[in-house]
Amino acid sequence: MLKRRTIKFLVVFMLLALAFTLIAGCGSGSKGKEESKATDSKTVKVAFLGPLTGPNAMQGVGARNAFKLAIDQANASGKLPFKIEVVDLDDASNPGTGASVAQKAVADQDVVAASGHWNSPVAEATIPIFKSAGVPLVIWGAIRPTLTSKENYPYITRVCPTQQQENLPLANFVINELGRKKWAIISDTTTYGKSNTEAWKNEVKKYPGAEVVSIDEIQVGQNDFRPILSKIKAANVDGIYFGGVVMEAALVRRQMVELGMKDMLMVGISGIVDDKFIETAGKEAAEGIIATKPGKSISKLEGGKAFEEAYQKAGFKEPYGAYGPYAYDAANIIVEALKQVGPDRNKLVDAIAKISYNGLLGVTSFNEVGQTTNVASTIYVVEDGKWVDWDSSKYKSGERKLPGSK
Amino acid sequence: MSLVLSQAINAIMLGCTYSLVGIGFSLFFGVMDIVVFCAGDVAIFAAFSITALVSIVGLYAALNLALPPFLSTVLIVIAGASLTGVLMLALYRLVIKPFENKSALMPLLSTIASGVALRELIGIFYPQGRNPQTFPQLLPGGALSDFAMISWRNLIIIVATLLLVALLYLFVNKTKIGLSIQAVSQNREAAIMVGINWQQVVLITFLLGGFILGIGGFLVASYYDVVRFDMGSMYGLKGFCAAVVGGLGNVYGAIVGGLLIAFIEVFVSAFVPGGTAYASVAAFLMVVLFILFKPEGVIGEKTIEKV
Amino acid sequence: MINKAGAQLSRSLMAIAVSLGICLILYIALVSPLPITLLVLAIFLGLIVMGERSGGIEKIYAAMEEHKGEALVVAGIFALLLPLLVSGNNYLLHVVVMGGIYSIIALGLNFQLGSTGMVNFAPAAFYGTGAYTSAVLAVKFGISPWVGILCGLFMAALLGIVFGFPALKTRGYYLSLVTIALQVIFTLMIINTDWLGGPNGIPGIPGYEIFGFSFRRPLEILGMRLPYQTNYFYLVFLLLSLAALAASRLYNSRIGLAWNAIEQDEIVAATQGINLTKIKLLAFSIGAAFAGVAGALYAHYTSFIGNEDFDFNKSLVLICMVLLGGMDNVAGVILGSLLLTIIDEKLRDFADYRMLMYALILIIILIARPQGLLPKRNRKYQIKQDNNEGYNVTVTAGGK
Amino acid sequence: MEVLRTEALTINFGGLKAVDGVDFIIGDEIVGLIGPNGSGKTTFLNLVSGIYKPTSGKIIFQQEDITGAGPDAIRSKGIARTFQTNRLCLHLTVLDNMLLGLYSQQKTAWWQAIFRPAYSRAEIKAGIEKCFHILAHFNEELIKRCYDPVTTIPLIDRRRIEIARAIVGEPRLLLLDEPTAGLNAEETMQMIRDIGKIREDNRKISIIIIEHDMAVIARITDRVVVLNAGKKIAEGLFSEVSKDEQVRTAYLGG
Repeated sequence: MLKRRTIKFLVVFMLLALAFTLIAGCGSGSKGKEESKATDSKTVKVAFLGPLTGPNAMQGVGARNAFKLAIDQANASGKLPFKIEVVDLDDASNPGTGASVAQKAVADQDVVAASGHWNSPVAEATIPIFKSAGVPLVIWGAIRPTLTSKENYPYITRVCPTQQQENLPLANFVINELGRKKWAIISDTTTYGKSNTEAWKNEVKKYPGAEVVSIDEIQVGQNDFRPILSKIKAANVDGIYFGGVVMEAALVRRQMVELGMKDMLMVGISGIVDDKFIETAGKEAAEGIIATKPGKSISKLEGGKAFEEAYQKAGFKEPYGAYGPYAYDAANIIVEALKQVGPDRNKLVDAIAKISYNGLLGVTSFNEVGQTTNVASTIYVVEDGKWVDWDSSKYKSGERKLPGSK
Repeated sequence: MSLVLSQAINAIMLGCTYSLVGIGFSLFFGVMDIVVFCAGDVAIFAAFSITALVSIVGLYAALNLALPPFLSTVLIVIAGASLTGVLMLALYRLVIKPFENKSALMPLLSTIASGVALRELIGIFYPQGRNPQTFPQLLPGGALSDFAMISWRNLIIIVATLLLVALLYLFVNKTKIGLSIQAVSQNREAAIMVGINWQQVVLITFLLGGFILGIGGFLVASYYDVVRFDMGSMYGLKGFCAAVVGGLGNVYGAIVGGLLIAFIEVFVSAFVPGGTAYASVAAFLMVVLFILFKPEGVIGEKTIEKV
Repeated sequence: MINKAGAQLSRSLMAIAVSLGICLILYIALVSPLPITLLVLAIFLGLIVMGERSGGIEKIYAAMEEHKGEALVVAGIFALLLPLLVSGNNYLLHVVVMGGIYSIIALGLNFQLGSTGMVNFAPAAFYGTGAYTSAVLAVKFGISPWVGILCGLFMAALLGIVFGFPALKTRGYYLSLVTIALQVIFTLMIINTDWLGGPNGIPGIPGYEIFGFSFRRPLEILGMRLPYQTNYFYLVFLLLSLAALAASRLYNSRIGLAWNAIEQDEIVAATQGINLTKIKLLAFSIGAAFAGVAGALYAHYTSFIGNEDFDFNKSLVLICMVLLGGMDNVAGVILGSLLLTIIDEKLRDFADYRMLMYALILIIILIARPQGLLPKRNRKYQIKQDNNEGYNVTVTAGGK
Repeated sequence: MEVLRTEALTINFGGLKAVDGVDFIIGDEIVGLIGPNGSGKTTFLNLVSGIYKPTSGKIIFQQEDITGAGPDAIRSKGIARTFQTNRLCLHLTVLDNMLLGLYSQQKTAWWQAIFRPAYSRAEIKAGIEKCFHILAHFNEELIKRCYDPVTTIPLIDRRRIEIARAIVGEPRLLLLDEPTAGLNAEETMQMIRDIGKIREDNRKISIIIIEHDMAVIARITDRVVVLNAGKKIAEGLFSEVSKDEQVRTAYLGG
């Protein structure tokens, strides 16, 4: 026989449980209603997705800050009939996590547009989710070429250039103008690194006499590159192409100097154009490193000064990083589209795809697959501890000589 | 030839960094019969503490006003290592002691979890902790000679490792407490029977182990010039492998194990075409084979299981 | 007689009530914001502990064992209605689907970790094998995902035998390290193998289809439009039920007993005629097969897989699920997996603190309740004792 | 009739010959294995039950050479054993421990366990009945406690369960390693009675028993074999062997 007390206890427990369910149910229900009412007059949500934790947090947080800055500016301008709220979601550079947060974003009916991702695999995972929910996604940092495609248009657009678009001018510059022909490639095992290896190999092939002597793949988070560098030193190349991101690049350069390879040219793409590179590699070691970055240099851009000042003023702790400006423009493009058609997912998809927006990076518009047509690129070189536009550097004028110059 | 030589030097340096963590693992395992899996994270914690002392508190600059740079470096390293010694004690009290005499799986999991917690705490509370931090250059960087590129720093790292091992040897074999540690690690019950204060031995082991891990963290960070909040997991895993290859519980075996793993990694990435990506695979594969076919380690003796 | 029937009825009612209560707790945990979720879980844990202190929980367990059928039916109905209860919120459904997938893996892992006491740190590798097998077959060879499930199961079981091999030679820490090493090697090999998409992963994996109905399309029943996750929810739920049934039957068979015996004392087990090699490899391969099925489901559910989904951290999470729920307790393992998946998702709102809280929760559980939410139960066989002369063993279905 | 025979059975641990060229034979009888500590008695049982592999020599069980077979195969062929230190699975119930003894007799494969046909159900049912039958033989009380974990059972009953576990699978040969160790005088007597009952019930079980208590040996064995330093030094009736000079020095002089 059951004791009376046990039954009583169970009954009370069940009642409590039911009460909880009701409260929780009503709570979320009524909240939902209130907010949807509010949508018409007050708040619109825009999702930002990126790596806010994990190994690439540096990139994600910088871009998030820039994104928020743009939205805050739009809210402060008072030109919008509603307030925009940023929902920032951490994809942790993990496709599974990315898919999960993307589900979360599209489940919230108030989220009308999203901007996301630094990692291409994460974007691959979330694109179907945004597509099926009909939420426009503006990619700010993932550079794998296939992300934007006919199937994904018009839902998916991208403000940053693809890897192919990045490597092309750099190869032309170092092989044709500088005449360096024998290359060693070091890149990381991420998508970013692997597609850089691919792109660089293909570019080098185009030039007669140029060749790739060795390819080494490293892990992000690896700290010791001396074995690889010792090997490359013995192979006597004209330069090292680094297809990875800031920290590993800085360590590679630092250890090159340590191993007596200071007089060897090192080049990279946008992933390493960051003050952190110079800081970590050391001012002297970094001298004469060449890298390319899409778009014109911030200082040359019309709004560049204003952007930097605003960023400083907003009091963000972290630097905006290599992709901050893209996230900034992505945010502004979404705001612009919101201005045009209001907070409606379907209308926004078309509005964004057809936009022509004059922002920080210049005029951005998207081609037939949603890829930005704004792909001007600039060659940078490190001079006295700063990334300097090649055209205005002492190297171009011949006052200084690049590592390995005869 | 010089390529092989320079790669060998790379390997020895890497091996030194692995073996220090390996020694920590072996010390704890010998005395407590448990694997303290957060050792790598504890070492990295030391590196972060030293970074903080130097670049945030400005201790190095302050000390340099009164002392020669060498001495202030030593002081700071001792401060950092003592901090990890205390941290190790705290960890023992919080996440290891509750599992005494329970399934061996539990302290393993709890230390893995505390390793994650330690990592995350650094990431959250250290200013910009999730970004890699440049490690202050406390050791002189200049080259000793052009031949095979031995720098002062590398020399110091090797000498410091050897010195540490020598001191450990003296401590364990010549002091009363050291002998107690040895006794406990050989046979705990017997040691308790002859009146050794087991609790005290355990505490001292953890203090000592934490101290060694702290110095290991300092040396590894100096070698890499950089510290990352999540560096401890891989570093700890390699250190554990070093300890196992050397024979778990055998402090000196850990050095051999560390060198072996480092040599495999370096030579695979240097001399196998396209081998860089497979360096870690090769190292781990070797560890697996070792465990399967020579579980007592390189210099361990085979024991017969009593039924 | 009447009294006896009354007692029977009230026990049956209690079983139903408890089953419903657990469902409600899970439901509340799922739909509420984090603080309420944690509060509910704390109350739940408190109830269990209180029940254990007063001994009342034994009555509940007994009732649950006696009236398993009713309890399961209630839970089943609740699960069938769940998509309606969350009013088609696709995010919540996604969480439940993932919880179901993890439950299947955790059930498989339990054969090694819980039953046999072999610490396997590589369940994510088995999970990954299933996912990659099914995905590669579908994307590169156009083979139906349904066949892919079987192939994933088979490949994972094969890998289970390979990974299980060390377990024959080593135990304890050494085995843990070997499985950690194999797990790391697995991840590195996926990254290094371009044919498997390397770091890019495999995108565009097709979904399931049945008689022309694509699982990726919203489900329309009774004039209601439910998000496409509903389809997967029912599929995962079905497979989870089958997995739980298989796991519980294995537990109650001589195989489960042999696993337990190995966990307790290998030499004794061997001298009872248990072939250690065969039975240990069985624990690995059957467990891996479970994970392989889960992996195949996951691949065709998310449409994208990459190496990050199957790394060491995922293995750790899976181990925690088994530990939290209660080792060697089928209901516990499922409960643990569901709860941890839900908490994990809730903690997403605290991106930076998530892993920290996760680690702390694990440590607290280990210290405060190492036996897990639902501790391991002794096997019970239904035996009727007629009189002192004979023991009439009627039905031989085990407890739990 | 010969049940088990060993020929020049030898095992080396490093340099130590723990069992050294032992020729042993047992028929339908109870044989006591005696000798001073470290004389290789338990090692001999470990060799016969397959836990150790002999360095050289042969083990022949019912005309079949089983040298080098694993413990599980040997158990399946019909040699069961108990341990000196009473090795039960402490966290399993009494009934589970008993069912383990039936493992080698049952045939349900893993896939049958999953699909659970009527055949496997019947097998479990028959198994439990058999376990109860054997338990009833030793101590009725144990049946009532069949769902209690072994940790809660007193030592004498644990010894009984271990022996019951060994004989529930109907072995042809039973190896008992000091079944009375740790029992007091009264319990020892009970144990002797229990072992006697095994033989009375089933003449088809041969028993090798290791025992230090010479009173026990004298009462239940048909024959004894004396080991010293791994070598067989005497065999025959206990009353005769106990007078042997060599045996006396082995025990007294070391």
